[in-house]
Amino acid sequence: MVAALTLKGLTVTIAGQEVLAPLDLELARGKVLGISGESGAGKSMTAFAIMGLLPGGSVRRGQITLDGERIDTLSDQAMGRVRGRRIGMVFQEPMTALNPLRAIGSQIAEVFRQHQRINRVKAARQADAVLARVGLGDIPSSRLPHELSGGQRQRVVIAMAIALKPGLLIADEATTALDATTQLEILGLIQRLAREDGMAVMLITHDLGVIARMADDIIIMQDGKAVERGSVAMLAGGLTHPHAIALAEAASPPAHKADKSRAKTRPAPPLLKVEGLHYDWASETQSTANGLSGGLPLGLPRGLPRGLRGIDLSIGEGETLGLVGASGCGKTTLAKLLLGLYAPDGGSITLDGENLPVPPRGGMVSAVFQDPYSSFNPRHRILRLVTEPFHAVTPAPSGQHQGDAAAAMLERVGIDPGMMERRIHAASGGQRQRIAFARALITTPRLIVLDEPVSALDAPIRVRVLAAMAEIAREAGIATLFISHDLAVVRSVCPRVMVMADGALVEDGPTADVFANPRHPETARLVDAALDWRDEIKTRLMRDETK
Amino acid sequence: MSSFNTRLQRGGMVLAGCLALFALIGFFWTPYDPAAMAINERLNAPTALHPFGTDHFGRDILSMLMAGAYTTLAVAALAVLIGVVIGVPLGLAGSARKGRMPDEAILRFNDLVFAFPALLTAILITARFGPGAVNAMIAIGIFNIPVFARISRAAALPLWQQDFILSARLAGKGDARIALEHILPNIVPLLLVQIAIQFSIAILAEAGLAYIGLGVQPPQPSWGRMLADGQTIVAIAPHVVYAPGLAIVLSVLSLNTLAEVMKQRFGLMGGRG
Amino acid sequence: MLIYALRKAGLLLLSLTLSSLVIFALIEVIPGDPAQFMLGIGAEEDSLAALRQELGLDQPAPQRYLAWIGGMLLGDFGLSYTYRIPVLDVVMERLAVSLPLAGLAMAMVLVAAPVIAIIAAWRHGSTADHVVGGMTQIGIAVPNFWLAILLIHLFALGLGWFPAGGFSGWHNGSGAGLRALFLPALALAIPQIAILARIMREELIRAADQDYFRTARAKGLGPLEALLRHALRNALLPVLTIAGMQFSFLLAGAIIVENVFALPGLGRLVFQAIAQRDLIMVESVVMLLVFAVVVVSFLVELAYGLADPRVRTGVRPPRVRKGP
Amino acid sequence: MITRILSPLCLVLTAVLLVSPLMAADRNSMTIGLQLEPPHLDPTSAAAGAIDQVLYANVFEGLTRFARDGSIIPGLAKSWVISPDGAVYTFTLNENVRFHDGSVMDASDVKFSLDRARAEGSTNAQKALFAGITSVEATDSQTVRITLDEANGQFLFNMAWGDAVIVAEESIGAIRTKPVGTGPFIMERWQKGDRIILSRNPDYWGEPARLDQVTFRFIADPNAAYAAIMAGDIDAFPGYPAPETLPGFESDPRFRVIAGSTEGETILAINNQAGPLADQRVRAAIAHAIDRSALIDGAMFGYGVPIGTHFAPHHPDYLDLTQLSAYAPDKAKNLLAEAGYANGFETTLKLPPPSYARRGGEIIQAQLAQVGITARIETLEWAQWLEQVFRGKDYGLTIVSHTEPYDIGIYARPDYYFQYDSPAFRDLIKTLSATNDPARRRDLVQSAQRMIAEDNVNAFLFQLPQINVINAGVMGMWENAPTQATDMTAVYWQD
Repeated sequence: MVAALTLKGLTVTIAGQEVLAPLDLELARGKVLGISGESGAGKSMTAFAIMGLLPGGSVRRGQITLDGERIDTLSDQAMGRVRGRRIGMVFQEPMTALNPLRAIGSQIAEVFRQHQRINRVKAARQADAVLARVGLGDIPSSRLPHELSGGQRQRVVIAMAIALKPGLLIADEATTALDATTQLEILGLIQRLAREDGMAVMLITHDLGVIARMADDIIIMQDGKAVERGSVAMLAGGLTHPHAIALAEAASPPAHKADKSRAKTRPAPPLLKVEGLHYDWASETQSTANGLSGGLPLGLPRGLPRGLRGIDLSIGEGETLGLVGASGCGKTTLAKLLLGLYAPDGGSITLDGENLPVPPRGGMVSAVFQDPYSSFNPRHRILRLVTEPFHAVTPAPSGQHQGDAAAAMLERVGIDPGMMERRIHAASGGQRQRIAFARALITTPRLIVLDEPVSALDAPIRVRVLAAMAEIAREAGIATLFISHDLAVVRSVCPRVMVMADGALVEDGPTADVFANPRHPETARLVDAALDWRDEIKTRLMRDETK
Repeated sequence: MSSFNTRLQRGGMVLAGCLALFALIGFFWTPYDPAAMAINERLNAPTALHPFGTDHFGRDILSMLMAGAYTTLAVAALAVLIGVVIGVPLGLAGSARKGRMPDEAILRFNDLVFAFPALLTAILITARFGPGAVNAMIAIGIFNIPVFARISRAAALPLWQQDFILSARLAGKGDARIALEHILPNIVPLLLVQIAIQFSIAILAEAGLAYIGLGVQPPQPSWGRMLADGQTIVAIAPHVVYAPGLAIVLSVLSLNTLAEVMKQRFGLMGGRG
Repeated sequence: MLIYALRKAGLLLLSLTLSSLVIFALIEVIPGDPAQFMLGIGAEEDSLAALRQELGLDQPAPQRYLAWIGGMLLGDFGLSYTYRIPVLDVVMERLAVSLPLAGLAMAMVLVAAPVIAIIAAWRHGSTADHVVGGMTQIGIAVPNFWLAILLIHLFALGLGWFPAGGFSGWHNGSGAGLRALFLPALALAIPQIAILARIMREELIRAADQDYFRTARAKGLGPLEALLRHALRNALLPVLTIAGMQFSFLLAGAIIVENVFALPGLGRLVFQAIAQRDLIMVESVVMLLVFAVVVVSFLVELAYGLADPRVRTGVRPPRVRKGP
Repeated sequence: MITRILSPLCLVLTAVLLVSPLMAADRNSMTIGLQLEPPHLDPTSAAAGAIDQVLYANVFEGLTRFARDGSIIPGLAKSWVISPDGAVYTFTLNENVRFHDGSVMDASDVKFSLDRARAEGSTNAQKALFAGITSVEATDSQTVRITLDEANGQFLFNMAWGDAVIVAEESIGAIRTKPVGTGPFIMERWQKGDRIILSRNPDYWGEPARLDQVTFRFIADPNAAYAAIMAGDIDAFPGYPAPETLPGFESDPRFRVIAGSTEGETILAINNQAGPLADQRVRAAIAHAIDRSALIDGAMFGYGVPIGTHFAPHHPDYLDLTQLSAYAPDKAKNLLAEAGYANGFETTLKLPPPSYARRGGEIIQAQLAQVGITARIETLEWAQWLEQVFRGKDYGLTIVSHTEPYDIGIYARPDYYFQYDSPAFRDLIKTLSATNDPARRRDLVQSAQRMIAEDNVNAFLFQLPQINVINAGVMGMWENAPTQATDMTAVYWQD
């Protein structure tokens, strides 16, 4: 049987620089190939090279054979007849992959109109059929993308990709932007469609959990080279390349070892007490107007929780508390309330027995936010960025003192103090989050809120940064609230965890207990949806064995 | 970027530099007194003595062009300055309080100024205060206020959503301080581009005002006045308008090129790369 | 959608009231006595007084403001000081020139600018793009009265295709009218075409950088097809705003072009009325212009709401954010 | 690619060209260009000369009228008798005169017109013309007797002004848009902002007009005027505003350029009460600092007759006094030093909109600078000029053309904007107006001319020319402008 896709010596150079080293691969129909690696490893470049959609100025060499036919020699116009008909592609961002101004039905119908000479009505009918196939049978095809949830939009994108039953489907980080539950559904959909149509699937993702669940074969890439390739089973102990091993280790860090001594001293004096906290989304839209927040999370289905209601919690001195929940459940809103960035609509927040000031002052509570790129004013030097919290301290320490403190703090988080005079663009993502942490620490706060501090980082860096943060906070005796949607990460640093669902706290307890024996259905859903490659591989191998 | 573009841009920048130099020299020295008339020498075609010829009063066009460069560029520069100094704070204030009172008020004010045709505003101002360089500046400047208010508001809005603003708030900083320390420096590139564009528009506006007899008063020369004075003479002595016309077109071109260059340097362009 | 429209309409009313106050105040402070202007230097004192009384200029300002506003609400804009006929009649006559002129210019802009922009964006970075870029730069850089004079010399004096100026009215048939308006409309349109084409080109290139454009290409659409079907409409949204502003500019900002072509348009009417201190005329025309501008921008916003469904529901278009 | 852009434009272009009718040259009609459009069409209630330029002698007529050469000839009155004391005028009207609406023009219409103009609350811009009238009686349908409070040698002249034309009571209500007169042309249509069309009055009482239709087009912009004539859109442009472009017409056989005279004495008016300017020597210095020929060359491109006093050079009583204020910068400096301003002084030079003032102002500024006087130019609109200069007397120098005919009498008004206060001159003018004997009047008016020149009340510059650019085939146009009129009665196309 002819392979659906064969690459021979595929290379891409941009401005004389090789971004993709010679790559060979073969992908048979009905098979799933997983390609993984850190950002910039050349995963997406491979996909675009196959599609012939590389950015201007790049040069592609090597052979690409689709169902036995060379397509690397085709003109762009001829490639147009291949794209969408013989290769379907699904992109990462369901939010932006659809034209916001056109009804979903017409965007799907466009595929039929483009490749088959059929009229509008017929194309619309076919589009409806495809929508039904991807599980959107009850969604009118006149809907506009913004009226759909993220998962629904991704189904529309998939519908466009498989509309003409192509032999090859390329999914480039197709589920990365979705929350865990939705991710599972979409993966299931892709699996079903591939099986039904006998498609070959090229699954590009940084998430080894997804690969372990879906792929038959894997390729792990680093710096444009395939450093590891083989059957998916090799994840279970068969990896040889050190980078691949590190990647795999980092993707599934060991659970936090709740040491007995700490557990005993657990009834530490409560530092932060929250009682009966209420907050309405309506007030958040106001705050948004005030420039305080990033606004409503996008792409959520309608029927959002009304807000936060009846939140009670306490954090002890020096305690590390985890907070998990599906996206949009109110985690970040709670964080902003605890930081004093929003004023609660009801209930109280006390720090050391005193009401938390709104807006914040005094530098008692600090934070590290998710996005390392928007967390720093690109125009300021790192010294100025790190010492900014001193503004809240009265009397303000001298410039000399501030500089010394910044140097010491940077040193402590593992950044060369020599960087102080540079601007933030000189720092990598991991360094930025370290610097953000240094900034959060510099006024020696009582509580640090870490809102998804590492989720934007690649797995190996994620683990290192996380470990450093946890270590320093513990040494300094600073309480931390660690917010994440990634259960593995929470498991690795937090002895205690709280689960949030629809604006309420539904579970609170030692991390291991909560995850092992979920009492609330939401917790169970979170735990089920979390894809840990170790578990996945274990399950698959067991299944194979039972077969 | 293609070498064609690069060459074009380099040309534009060199041109802009030359014009600035021209104006600077004209401020200190001109070959002749730009106001000295010699009626019997009027409308002479270009000669070695008068490289651009003489105008309808026999004045040396080169000297007037040099002295006029200073006037025209100064009027344009100050008109833009008025727009920046008043417009940017308004825009920042609006962005800090998006959708609420000051923002709405500023938006309405913007609409109002935009609704007045620019030239009418200028005519009304000169009808009230009399024509002159200063009033021309103000008239052009007023129209620049909403332009800068609008662009700084639009550029500032997404910045207020950035996480570093949250950090600044955590440090106890208020809106005004954040606007000054965090928002303003980040919209400077965009403002610079707009300044170049508005500058070129102001040069054209000066010419427009001069055409209807407002603006700089004699004997002070300006490009716009030279062009307007020469418009009916063009049929018998076209050389009187070549120099000022070319000066205006070239300076506008070079400023627009400068804006393009800055746009690309600052990564404000749409498009790949 | 209804609430959206109502809210906008409320703001519109507020803007208009505010504008009327500002306009009246601005024009009141202009020095110069309309009566003296009309009767000239030979006039006797008692003739001046009689004329002032006839024009109602002896009334205090607040009273005149209220009378003006009250009249306007009833559709009566008062009597022109100089022409001594209802302001509205004069304005209507001028609109018969200004509206078609602005319309014709706008039509030229709306036809030419997108074509130029699409060519430039499609062949982004090519020689065609550079040529278009250079031409649009020059279109912006030439002072408009020069452009107008140039067009007259070329098409009226040189080729004799069009009259050199003037407007004999529509009663001679629309052909003669259009012929008289063609050159002025072109003079008005050229810089606007240049501006709009540049902006639209950038918007198109920006839209072509969006993920959904890539999706369209992945569906098998060619670059031009994808541009037309997926970038054009999206790029049109910002262009709509600018086109709206341009229309108001074309309606009132044509003073210079009207002068050069000796056209009896609205712009020149105001210009003359200011010189003649026909204050009520100035006030009313400026008010009408403001009204037109506000209404046009209101319509543009409504159109925005229709064209972009996200605006109605208040959900902002998402910003592109690159993940890992 | 260029064709792709241009093709839609070309399409529109050809479409426009196809539908446009071809304009054939019509020998029975003519298009006249004028710089200013009348604000309305009532010559008896506005100062605007533009009204007379269209209507005087074409649509409206008075008892007397200005002839082509400036003399006063019979109009609607075919004859008159002056009482021996010079205070009672008895006019006999022409018979069979009808207004354009068909009604008969008779003595009652004359009485109505004059009473209306002189009534209290009248808004006539030249009410002074009627100041001496004590009564107007219609003794019969063809006879009008007008009684004055004293003899007035100027009365027939006054009655010739456009402000004294005869109107009918029945049609007065609509006069501003639908003027109904007795003239050889009937007002046909007014395309506001662009043109007024007159058509021949077939029932005219006198010699009828030769053209069927006359179109007046109003073109303020000098460039547009140039283009319109060059393109053949306009057959004649009396009072052409751009002398600098005349060489283009002079060298073109299609056109004739005729420089006639107007009644406009163009003067550098001096505020006789303002600081240094109150000193006669300073004013004399200013006069001697001005090089009239350079001024006329520079501002008027050579068109314009220098004057040395406030009197029209084409008038038989004119006295050439230009030598009294000949160009002599050294003398000017000496005079200044004598007056105590050896280092000069600073004053304002306020300029109204016409190009003679704006251009002339720049030249005078430069010439005054030569003798050490700094004149700061301020350009004003007419409304501002009237308010600041004319009424407010807030100025040092200004340039303006006094276009009223025979207006030397303004120097007898101490509150006039020059603020020239000379009892001797006032007596002179008083005697003049009470005198009817032509020889005596000549002596008196020449003394008056000499007196203001010797007192250097103002610096007298030049007589404003009437520049006419006329199609070579147009015959019978007035060359001079004794009043602001464009009498089209005798105009025709030469074959």
